[in-house]
Amino acid sequence: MTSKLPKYLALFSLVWVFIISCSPQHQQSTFANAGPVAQQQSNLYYLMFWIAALIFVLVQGALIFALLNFRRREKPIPGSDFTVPDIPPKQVHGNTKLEIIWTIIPALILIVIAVPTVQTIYDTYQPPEDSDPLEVVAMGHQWWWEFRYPDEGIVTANELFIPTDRPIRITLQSQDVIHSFWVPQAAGKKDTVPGNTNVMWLQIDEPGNYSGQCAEFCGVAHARMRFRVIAEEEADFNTWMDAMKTPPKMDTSDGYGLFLAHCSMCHSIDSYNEGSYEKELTMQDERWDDWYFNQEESVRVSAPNLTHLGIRSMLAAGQKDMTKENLITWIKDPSEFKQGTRMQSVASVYKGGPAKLEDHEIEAIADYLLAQIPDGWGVVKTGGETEEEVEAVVWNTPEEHGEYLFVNQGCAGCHSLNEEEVIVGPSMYGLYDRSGDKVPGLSAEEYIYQSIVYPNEYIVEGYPANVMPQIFINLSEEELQALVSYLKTIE
Amino acid sequence: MSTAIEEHVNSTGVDNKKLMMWIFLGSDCLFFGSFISTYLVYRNRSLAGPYPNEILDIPITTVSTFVLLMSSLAMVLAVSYVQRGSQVIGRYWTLATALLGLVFMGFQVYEFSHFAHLGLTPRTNIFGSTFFVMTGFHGGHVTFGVIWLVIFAISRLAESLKQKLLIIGSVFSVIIAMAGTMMTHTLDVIPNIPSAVAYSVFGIGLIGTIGSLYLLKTSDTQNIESIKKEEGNLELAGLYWHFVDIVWIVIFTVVYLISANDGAPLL
Amino acid sequence: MKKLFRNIWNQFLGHSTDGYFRVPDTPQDLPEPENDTPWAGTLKLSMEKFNKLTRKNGHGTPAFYAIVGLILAVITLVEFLIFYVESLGVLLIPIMLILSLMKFVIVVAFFMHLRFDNKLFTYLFFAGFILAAVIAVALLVLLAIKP
Amino acid sequence: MTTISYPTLIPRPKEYVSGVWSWLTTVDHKKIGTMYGVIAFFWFLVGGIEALLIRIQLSGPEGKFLTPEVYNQVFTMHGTTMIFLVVMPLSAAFFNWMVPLMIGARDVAFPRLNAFSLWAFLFGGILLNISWFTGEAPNAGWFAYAPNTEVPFNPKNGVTYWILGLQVLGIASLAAGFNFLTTIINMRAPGMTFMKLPVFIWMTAVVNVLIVLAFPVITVALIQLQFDRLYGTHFFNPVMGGDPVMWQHMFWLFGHPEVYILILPAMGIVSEVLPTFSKKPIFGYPFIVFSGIGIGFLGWFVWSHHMFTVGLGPAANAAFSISTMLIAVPTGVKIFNWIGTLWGGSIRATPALLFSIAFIGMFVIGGLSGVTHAAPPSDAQQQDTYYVVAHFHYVLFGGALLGLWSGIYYWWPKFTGKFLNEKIGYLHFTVVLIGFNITFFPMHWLGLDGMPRRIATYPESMGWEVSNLVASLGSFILGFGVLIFIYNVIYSRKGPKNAGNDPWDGRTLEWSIPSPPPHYNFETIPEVKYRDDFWYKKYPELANESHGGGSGSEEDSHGESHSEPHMPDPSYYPLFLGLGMSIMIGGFIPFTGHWIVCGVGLAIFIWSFLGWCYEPVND
Repeated sequence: MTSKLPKYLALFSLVWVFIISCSPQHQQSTFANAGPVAQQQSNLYYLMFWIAALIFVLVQGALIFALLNFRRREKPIPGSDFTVPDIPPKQVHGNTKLEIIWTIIPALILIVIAVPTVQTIYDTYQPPEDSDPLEVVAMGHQWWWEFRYPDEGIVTANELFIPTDRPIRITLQSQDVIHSFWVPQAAGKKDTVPGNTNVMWLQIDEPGNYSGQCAEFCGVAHARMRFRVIAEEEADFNTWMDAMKTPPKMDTSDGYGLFLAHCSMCHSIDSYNEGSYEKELTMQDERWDDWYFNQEESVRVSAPNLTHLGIRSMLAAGQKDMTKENLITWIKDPSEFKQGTRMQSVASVYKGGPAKLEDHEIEAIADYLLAQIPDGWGVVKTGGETEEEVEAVVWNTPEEHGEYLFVNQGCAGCHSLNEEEVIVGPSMYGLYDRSGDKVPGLSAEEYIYQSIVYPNEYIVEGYPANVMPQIFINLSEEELQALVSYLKTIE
Repeated sequence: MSTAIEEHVNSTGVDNKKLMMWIFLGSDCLFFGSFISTYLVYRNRSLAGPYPNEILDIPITTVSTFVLLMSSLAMVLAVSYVQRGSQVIGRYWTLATALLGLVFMGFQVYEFSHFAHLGLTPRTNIFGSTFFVMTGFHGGHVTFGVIWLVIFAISRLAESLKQKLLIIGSVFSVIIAMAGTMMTHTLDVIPNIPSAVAYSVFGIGLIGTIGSLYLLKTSDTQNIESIKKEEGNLELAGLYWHFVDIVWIVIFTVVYLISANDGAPLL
Repeated sequence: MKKLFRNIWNQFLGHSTDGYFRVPDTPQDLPEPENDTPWAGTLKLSMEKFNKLTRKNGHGTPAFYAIVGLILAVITLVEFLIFYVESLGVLLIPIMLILSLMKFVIVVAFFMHLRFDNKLFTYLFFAGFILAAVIAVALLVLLAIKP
Repeated sequence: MTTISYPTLIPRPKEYVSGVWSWLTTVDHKKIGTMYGVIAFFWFLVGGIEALLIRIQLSGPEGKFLTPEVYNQVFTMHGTTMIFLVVMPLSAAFFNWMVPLMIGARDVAFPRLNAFSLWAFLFGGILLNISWFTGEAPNAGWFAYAPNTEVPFNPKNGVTYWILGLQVLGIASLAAGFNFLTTIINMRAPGMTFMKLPVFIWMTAVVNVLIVLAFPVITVALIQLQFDRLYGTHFFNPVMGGDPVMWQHMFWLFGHPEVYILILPAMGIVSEVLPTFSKKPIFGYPFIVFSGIGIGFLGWFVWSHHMFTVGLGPAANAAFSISTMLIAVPTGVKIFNWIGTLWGGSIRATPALLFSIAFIGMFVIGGLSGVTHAAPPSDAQQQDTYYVVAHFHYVLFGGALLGLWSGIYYWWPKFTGKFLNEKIGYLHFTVVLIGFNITFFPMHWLGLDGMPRRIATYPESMGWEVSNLVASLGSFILGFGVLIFIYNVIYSRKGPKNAGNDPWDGRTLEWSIPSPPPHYNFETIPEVKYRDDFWYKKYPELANESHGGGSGSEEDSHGESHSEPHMPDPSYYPLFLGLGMSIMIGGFIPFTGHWIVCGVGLAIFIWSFLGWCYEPVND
């Protein structure tokens, strides 16, 4: 009796565990299929599952039956004092017919599985031929996702907007390590392998949010590398696409300057302009090269595009909801949400620790980022903040205007006004005196103007290229002239 | 006194050591097979020059291949003579094998240094990585074989301890000089290896100690049993040496004859 | 038909009937060459020569090894010359592979005595060699195909 | 015999040393086997603690118990430890103990080489685990996918420790592989042809063929990764044209045969335990043997099923899918034959038998879930999720480890002359089986519910909390089960010698000699006439209905010398050769002054190499 109790216990706990586990389906369940690819994959799974369940029952049944039925019994013979002696049973060595049968039957079962398997491999490999798939490029980065729409010229990060009922062909790439793109409800995963380009496709039939996650171990923050697929009706999707190409309201708040000074080396924020798609691709490559080949000193690394951040729903690669509080926490110390980010270890404003910024500065940046919404997009709640009155500022001279711009456009974040002091870029001290003979054929004014608008045309010796943001071309001509005339006065 | 267990129970009639040698060679096939597979897979994938067609020199390598083939011939003759009882002739052939092996190594040292001079090192491109590591490990096998064979050869050829030390010393100084040249020319571009000097010191230590102490031992144990054992061991050394030779046959074909015309990849 | 192939196979590889790779001790042990094949006489003649050159206990004479060495040298020379024939094009690779495989087999069979030794060694060694070759081919196929 | 004068530089131990030195210098396969077992069990506890750390971290959402960095180190070391330092050496312990005893030999073919592989295994494990104390434990998974292991992404020395530790362990495994293959091929008792070998010996042979052929591949891959990390080559660096997929191919070319290296010994043990306790010969011996060989052979052609999501293309995926499914056929044959062995037998349910039955049951679950990810489309949803974790724990814990435990209960009387307590054994079995299923069964569901592997934490809203908590509780039950086993060992050690030579009414040669066996095993080498020869010597009347041989030995019976068997003398040098080699290889790790460490290791290596050369010819 004692030896039977454990078996019942074991059986009972198995059943209990099974019941406990099979709770309702969740947001990353591979059974809550939202599209044809996932559907085919789980159909194949169901087929195998039921066959396996049958085999399981048969084999375990035979095993338990054999164990219970052929026990060695030294039981008394009824009506006598003798027990059944322990004699060796019939010595059976094998049965060739039986062997052949149980070799062939599994083989047949496997054929039953193999045929639909191969079919499904080919079916789920390419989108249907008569369809018109949307082309998307998904790039895995440590530890966030970049999504590109090459046909539309849109770059975004961590949130993939797609239309419903239309196949999406996803080209998978990576620069750093191997990641794996996985939206369980839509399709099985596929890896992004550096140096190799993979292609997969998926389709979602119902509008909604679908969560996805990197499935290949990729380093410290692997668990934090999530993303979201937002499926919308075709019309809504088109609205979104148009919005991505619409600039936000002009913003010259403090946050703008701080952003330019501390964040813009890695994060683009202006990918609504014409030609910005190609620019972003080159910039991203340059940032990557800068970090990869120069890890000791680099202050740049590939980073998510923050254009229209205000309309995103999630923060830090799907970690938190996009609220002002979360955004402030995130900017202040990224390791609160995600340990090991490249942002924190590389960018000069962190260098491994919390941000070297005042609280009000962080708040200003957060405000600025949350205000990045396409003009005309629905009002976004930014944590109850009311719009601030912008004081009209009047400048008496272009120099004064220039001084204001120098501080508020972020120039002061990198360029000091004192002799010999280098923040990131060269000091502006005595700029005018040394500008005249830098580039032959350019006067001092022309040279300064060019350096603001096209900073890579001439790089001062000892400073890296591609560090200064190329966004000041968006300033008005008047503002540029004001800046130039202000810079001339620094002596 | 009945001793060696293997002499009593022996299911297949072959010597345990020889059996293990063959298992080892089967295993080593996979070792070099993996290197060669890597090389083949990475053919035409270098993103920067120099490419094989700018670097590889077929005539010279054909000569060195020929040298290694002939060393194999010498080896088989050595084993053959020793097994017929001609100890001394056998040892001469063994020494010849080792010397041909040294010549082959000389070619490799020249090749490595020359390539480094032309700008190809393990760090230059993927061709450099695969080429140097694969041929380097083959060269390591050759070096080990040469040491093994020289010790065999002089255990009979030289009469006095002095002579033995002289021969072994001169052979090993050649090896050390070669290794030193190789290090200074190709491998000292590798940052983590401090200098050729450290390697030479290691080399002298290793070889000198093994050599001299082994000699002391063999001069003590010249009896029938040890001769028998040496015969067996020479056969093992022979198998090993031929294996190194056939690996080179494959490497020569794959790296030189087949891919010597590879240029920049067509992208 | 099957029997014919087996006979040719046995003659070619010198199998004796007990399945060992062993050169027959005396020419009488050789199966009689079939008269209706044109190469039968040649085969017999060459086997006699071969047996003269190799001794009974499976060790070749120095002369035999020298001939094998010469053959190896000649193949190497041929390879060297073929390399410079530019018109070969793609054919270069299979030709080179075949030639070097010949060298490989000759060294293994005669220098390493595999032909005369216990067939166990042949199995052990070629298990490794064939597996390595299969892996090389498989990797080439897998990494060359880019879907 | 000539006497050899030894230089004082290289001493030899006296013929009969005692105490610690008798263990350190031993070349006796039984002592070596015991040490393999003890050391591997120590690592099992280490790996088990690592597993518990993982389960504590994952017991609830947003776990803060470990930082992500430490979590990565823990799961990497858990995998590496369990595979290379636990299951492989535990199998090696059985190889060491049982191979000579079961084939009727006095020792393995190369006793000193055997000792060397033990010490290399020990020091390799230590080298790997030193990384904990330098704070740089390997953190890239036991699969170490490039380029995550390349310097730009992993600048600390952790991966270098991993590479070099595995190289040492690889050398240990290769040495053991050469040794056991030679032993099995060449040292069988007279009359014991291959088809009369016990199934366990057959599986040992297959495993060692796999070791001998698979380890060179990983050795090369590790060399290449090491050159990438330390010397700036570009084998797996995509920026310079290297291909990370090549690493995966090379790793799994080794890694998949490795899986069979782990499971086949347990299958061999089960094939010995079942016939003994059902008093019947193994059902379909040739089919069991050939399906074992078939599994080993097919194991070479399925490696890419670990890479279905890498993007090999539909054709390659289909081909590898089918070759993977093929493996289910020989595996199924084995399982049916085991049931056939039980069928109609006279079964005695000792703990050993129960563990074997549990092995079959759990292995079937693992095998069936294996078939579901042999199909690439379904695998695309399961790859790198907890479903796979559940699968391979059912195979490696429910399979390999339960099988090995079965072997421990089965052969413990032979090892020590004492039984392991049967009642405690039942308790151990029950707790382990329940704990195991509570831990790993929910993981099937977790994986299908979308939880990826190797994540250090997960958010609250995913619905994975309950299953994870259950799994974590189960892991502690499992841990408690292991403690029961330790108690059983201690308890039984204190008890009397209560097991005779043949306590289970055994079938194979090891039961014909005293327990524990004398150091020379067999006074006279037995002559073998039948498969399960000892059984038919005990019950000659049963031999008539047997067809397990019986046609008499084809080989000549060797003349047997009846003098006192002389066994090889103990030696210091296997120990110091292993030590020197490990220090030398460890010296490649780039810490300050590492070349000095390397040099010291080299000096020890040379000295012990010479000492080895001086060992007498005839041992």
